[in-house]
Amino acid sequence: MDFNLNEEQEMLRKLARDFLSANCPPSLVRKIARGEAELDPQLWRNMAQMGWMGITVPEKYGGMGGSFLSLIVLLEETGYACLPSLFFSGLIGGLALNEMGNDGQKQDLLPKIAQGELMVVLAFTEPGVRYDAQGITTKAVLEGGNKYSIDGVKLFISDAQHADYLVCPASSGKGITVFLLETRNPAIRCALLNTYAGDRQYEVILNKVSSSKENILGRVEQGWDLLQSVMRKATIAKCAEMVGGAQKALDMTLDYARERKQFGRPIGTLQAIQHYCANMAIDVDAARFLTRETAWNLNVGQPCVKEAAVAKAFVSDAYTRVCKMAHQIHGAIGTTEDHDLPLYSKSAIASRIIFGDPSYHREVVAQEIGL
Amino acid sequence: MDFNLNEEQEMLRKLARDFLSANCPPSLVRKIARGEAELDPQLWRNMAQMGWMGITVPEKYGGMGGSFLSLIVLLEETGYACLPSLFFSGLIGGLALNEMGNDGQKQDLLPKIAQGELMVVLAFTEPGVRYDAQGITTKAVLEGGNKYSIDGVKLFISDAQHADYLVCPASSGKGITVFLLETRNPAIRCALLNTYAGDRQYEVILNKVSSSKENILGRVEQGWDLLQSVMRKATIAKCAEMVGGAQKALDMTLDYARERKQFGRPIGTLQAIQHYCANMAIDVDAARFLTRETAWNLNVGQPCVKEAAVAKAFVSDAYTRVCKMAHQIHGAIGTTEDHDLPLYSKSAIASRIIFGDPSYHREVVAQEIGL
Amino acid sequence: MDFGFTPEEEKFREEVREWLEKEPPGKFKMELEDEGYGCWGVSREFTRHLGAKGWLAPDWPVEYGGQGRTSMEKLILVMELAKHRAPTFLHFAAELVGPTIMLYGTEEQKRDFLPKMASGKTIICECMSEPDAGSDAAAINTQAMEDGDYYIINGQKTWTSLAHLADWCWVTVLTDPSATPRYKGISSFIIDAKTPGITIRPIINMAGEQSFNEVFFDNVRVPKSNLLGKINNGWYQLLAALDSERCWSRAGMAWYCGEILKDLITYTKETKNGGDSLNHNPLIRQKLAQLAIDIEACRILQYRVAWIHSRNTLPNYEASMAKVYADELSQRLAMAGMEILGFYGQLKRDSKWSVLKGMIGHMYVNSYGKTIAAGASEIQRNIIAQRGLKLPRS
Amino acid sequence: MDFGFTPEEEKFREEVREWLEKEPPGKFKMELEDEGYGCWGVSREFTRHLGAKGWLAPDWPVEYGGQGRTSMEKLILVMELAKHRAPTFLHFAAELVGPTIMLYGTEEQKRDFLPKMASGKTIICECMSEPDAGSDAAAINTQAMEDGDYYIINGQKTWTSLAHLADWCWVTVLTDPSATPRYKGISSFIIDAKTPGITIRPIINMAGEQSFNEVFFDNVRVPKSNLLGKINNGWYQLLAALDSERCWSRAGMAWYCGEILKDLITYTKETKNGGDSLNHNPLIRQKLAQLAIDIEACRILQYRVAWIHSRNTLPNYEASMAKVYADELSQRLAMAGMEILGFYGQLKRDSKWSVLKGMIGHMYVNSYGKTIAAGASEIQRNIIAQRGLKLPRS
Repeated sequence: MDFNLNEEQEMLRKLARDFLSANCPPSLVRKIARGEAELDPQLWRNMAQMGWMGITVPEKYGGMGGSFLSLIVLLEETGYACLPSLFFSGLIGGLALNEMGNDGQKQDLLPKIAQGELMVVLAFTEPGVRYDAQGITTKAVLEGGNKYSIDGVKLFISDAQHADYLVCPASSGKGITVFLLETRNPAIRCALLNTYAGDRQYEVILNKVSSSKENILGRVEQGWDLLQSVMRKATIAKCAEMVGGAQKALDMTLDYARERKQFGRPIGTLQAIQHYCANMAIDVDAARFLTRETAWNLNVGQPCVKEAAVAKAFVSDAYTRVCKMAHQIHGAIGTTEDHDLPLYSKSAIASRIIFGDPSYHREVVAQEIGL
Repeated sequence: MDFNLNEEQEMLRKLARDFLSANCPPSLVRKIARGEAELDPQLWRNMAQMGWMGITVPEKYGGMGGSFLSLIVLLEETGYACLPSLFFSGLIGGLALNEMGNDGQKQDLLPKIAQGELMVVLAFTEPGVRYDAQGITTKAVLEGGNKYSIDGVKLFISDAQHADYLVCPASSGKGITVFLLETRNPAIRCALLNTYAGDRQYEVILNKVSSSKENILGRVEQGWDLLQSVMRKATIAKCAEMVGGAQKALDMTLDYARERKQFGRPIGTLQAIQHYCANMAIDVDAARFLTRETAWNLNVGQPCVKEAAVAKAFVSDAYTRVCKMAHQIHGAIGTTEDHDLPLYSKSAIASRIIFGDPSYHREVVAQEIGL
Repeated sequence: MDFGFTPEEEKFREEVREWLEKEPPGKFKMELEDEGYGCWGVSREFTRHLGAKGWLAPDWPVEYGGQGRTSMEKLILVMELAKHRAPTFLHFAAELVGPTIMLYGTEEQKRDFLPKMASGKTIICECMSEPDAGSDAAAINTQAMEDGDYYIINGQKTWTSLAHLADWCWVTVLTDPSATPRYKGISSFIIDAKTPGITIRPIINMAGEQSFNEVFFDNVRVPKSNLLGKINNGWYQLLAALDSERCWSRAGMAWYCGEILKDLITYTKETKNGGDSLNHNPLIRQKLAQLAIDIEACRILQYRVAWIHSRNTLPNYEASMAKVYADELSQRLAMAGMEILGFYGQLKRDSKWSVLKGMIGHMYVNSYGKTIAAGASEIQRNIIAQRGLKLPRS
Repeated sequence: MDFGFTPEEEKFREEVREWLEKEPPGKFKMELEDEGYGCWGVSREFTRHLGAKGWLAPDWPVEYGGQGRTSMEKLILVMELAKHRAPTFLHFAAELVGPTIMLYGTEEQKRDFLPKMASGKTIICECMSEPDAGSDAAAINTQAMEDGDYYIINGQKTWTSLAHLADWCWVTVLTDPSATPRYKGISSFIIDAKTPGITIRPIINMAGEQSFNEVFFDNVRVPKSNLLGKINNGWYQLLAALDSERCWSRAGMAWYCGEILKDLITYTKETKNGGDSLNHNPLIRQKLAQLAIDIEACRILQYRVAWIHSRNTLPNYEASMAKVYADELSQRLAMAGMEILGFYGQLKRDSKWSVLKGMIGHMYVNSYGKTIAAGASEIQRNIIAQRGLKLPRS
């Protein structure tokens, strides 16, 4: 057992921390959230050059060939910097393609993903927001020998507008088939939703979208199991991002508690504040290690059905609690739009729900412990 | 609106506080809980002489003719003193008889109850522990013209062994019939259960208990509604007792926090302790006033279906929280058998559940708010 | 023990209800929309309308523009306004500064300001907090220097609610910076917001709205007659204002939360998940029922505060209890709403697919500040422990 | 990053499992029954049996009776003992005092005491707390006065676990009452429990059991050779003991709670309410699932402590995190159990109608003390904030 990062992981972590604090400061994140800027293409290219977009893409497809653990280490840092969702969305899309695609599909797209020139995004949720196969109401109907026609609405799809392809599960015949759909297709329309966090979530309307069999990821009508395994990795990836965010919220709060003086002394000397901080630290540490442990187990090929559910439920609740306490300690200044804290507390809202909220995952755990 | 007690109520409260602290000290309560003593007959007689057993019994039946509010005031004080359950059990039995009995039944028994010479106890719960009519599985079968034969098990019946009569709902024909059963009947057997609190809860086995129609309280097969109204009063009476107990736990804790010195100063100066105490005080005050307000509404004839459920859920949870915090502040000394605090924290367990636990009452509230 | 309202009080409630139904608060122009649930919304027009009816400060004496009503009547008014989702955030100007003027102002100041405030024609904002003086309210640095018949004021205030809508500012300043302890050198002034040298800079909150402001004083000349009451008596004036704020600023919360709860109940009945309506889910039933229970606890704690007030006593720790409970309840409600709405809770009112006018997300984002504003929950618990429970300070 | 156990570690786990299955802990005579779930139970016989196997102090050096095993192996042992519901409360004597003797004792003391402790033949209880020295551990009043080759000890200790089963007492005393700060005058002695002048008086806890004791010292003559290590060095010895206690006293909690959770799951499947099994109730499913989640958090925090220990570093605030989490988890579990069992939770094992051997009520009644013993949760949070997060003390 080793709770420390290895040398390579530690280097990656430090590089990411330094790069992002220099190139993606909160002021930029805030501008993007306000809709006053987009992610700088140069920043994107730089991240691609460091190999981040292809961090787990096999070397033969032009990626870094890193393990899932490297991805987790990186995402803790993008979470720490509150890097806009575009990066995460693209990473998960690439992961899905890598795990579900055939060699031809991967040859085609993975190198471009690794170079930051192409984006694939997972388009899973629908208006009913369910994570079981019955929740997929988008229909794919075989029309002629080789063509499917796909109809439905995908909702709350992060960064769909920026994607070149959508990984899109649909109900077809006796099961779920997963399609890789080109967003240039005029039968696909994306509409930006307006969220309090200012992140880029979209409604995606699929109106008789035509797709050939070649664009299916995995096997026809049997895509669900593989997709589930992708979803579990995505879930843990999201946990890593949340862990980073929670760590940042804690760090900001500790700094503030040490500096802010009231009644002639730092508020960090007050026992109530100390105990709040202690609780935050317990949450952050437990969240971090549950996430890393599950990632480690996924990486050695364990299915981690229970473990991923445990992690997502715990980390989501922990991040919510940490943000709540961070706000309480920051007082009024933390509730202003110009402060960094709301970037985190708002992103915690979406992170808590995506890939299933704590209540959903508790139900998964209940099944796994034999209830 | 007046949150204060009126003069009469305040006198009763003070009398009860003084009498109980002199005559029912924690040392006695502890002995009784250990099974080393029973409630002193002289104490019982004194309480009867002060009119407590008949506090709400109409004057024409030899009682004090007090209102339900007087009973609430008194029970806050018996709760404060942790007076053993015998008194409460008898009071509720008398209440049931007074609300459900006919004039003859009342003539017969209420005067003796008021004098402390006779005890009636409510025997409601069964092994399934439900509070709906379907939960009553004790069966009463009409045998011949005037006789019922009653079979079943009543469980967790406080002080059943000490009762002369049991108020006993049973399922008969198309509804619930409530019987007044004499415990001398050899077909009734009581067995003491062994609880951590050392209170006197019994299993009551009804083995073909024969009862004539004269011993029915209220109307045949139509006893449920009236019984429900009795149960609501009993519930609020229990809340009042809990409020008193919670107040005592808070008072003990405040005394301890002021006196106990660590690190050269009273622990009551520590912010963590102060905030715990503040939370306890909020719980106690809200619990008290929700209870008194519901009692006031019951007293003016409101049905209080939602209000009683709100009060029982809140007060039960509040008392549980208050005891938890009281223990935390008391530290090790509070976990010893010789300390007074466990008398309260243990009695909180039974009080929380009897007449429905918080989860049950939340469901009642859910129905009442239109869910 | 009496938990009923008198027939006179119930009559007044009827009067309020009828008036509100005839003039629904929602029809008035709003300066701060508050996403459609009112209560924390701002409508200068509605406030004036209410003032014209005499109900902005119904409990003030008649000679100062009030109606001499009891605190119980005021509570009833607050309840009904909350139930009708009226925008009342602007009213707190009168609630905070008014009683202080009443207690500490000169007769001339009372006659000058109180009727204008009671009518809703004049809004006075409270400039109290400073960057270094939050919970530690005595740590202000804004100074007033004597200069003939004037004082010259320099300094910066912050977290000033509604300053951008105010006609006058009530400002605490140091008139004796050398005083120890510091609070003995504090005085307060009522200053025309248009006086040269005053700059108001909006603070945008995390919901993207302007509710707070920074207020800068740069050599602001104020006539001596605008000193409120006596010199160096400002600390007690401030405490009176804070006491009043604790009493009334959350007085409508139980009913305001009750309205949101109703919306959530309706939503769960109209929304299906996997074929079954959400309201059949026992988890949701228990969650919402617990909130209904907590709303009752909030209500009874507020009743107590109003009742104490009605006996011409100033509620002390009891107001802190009511405030801390109300604020934390509103946070639990917002959180429960977000849990029930899931993804949909993130959407702003104007977004496609938004539900309940986007108000749950709005409430959630704003909920962080509830336990901070008007005295943080930690300060309230200190008050409860030290003033209420007499725990030693050290 | 590596969250696996090594093949060697897994082999050791197998060895432990086989041994425990061959010699089920439940078959040994118990001094404290702990209502049938073991773990906090006391069995002198089982402790000796484990000691004979070398597993009471497996991580001690071989020359002092240990097996020189790693902390990870010790963790595995603790896990398996908990999963097999072994009575291990008596083991903590070795865990608390042993490492302190190892660190501060003379070579003679080490050779004298450690092997006897490791074998389970000698139980040493820790006499630290006094009526006025609880969280404030330095505030002791028990004094040792020099008298030739002896010290004469007078005073009173309390909350001494298992003193009535102990052969020796490890006692902190003032050897220099005039020292300031006080802790500089503290020393410690290892004293034969049979020495004249020692009186042990049991304290019955609220579950009706004897687990704590008061220990009175009335002119107890102790040879100077029984002074542990150096004079006036007792404070550091005490801190070492407390550090060790924080590290290991809750190390099995995750698995212990896991066993209780299994019992509750079984209970809900076998118990019906209104026709449907309790395990189909979504409220109960969520409640138990949340506990399963919290158990994993508890486990990973304990893993970290053992891992730090395995690198020959003493866990600091990390042990406080693990302890406070474990204790509060066990309280939540007990509460959830009581909620699920309802009336049945009140019944003692020997009562008619009792379920799950009465252990849930037993656990609940005892749970109050969990966040108090071995350093209250408030002390642990202070440590986390001040030592771990470097928040200022004043």
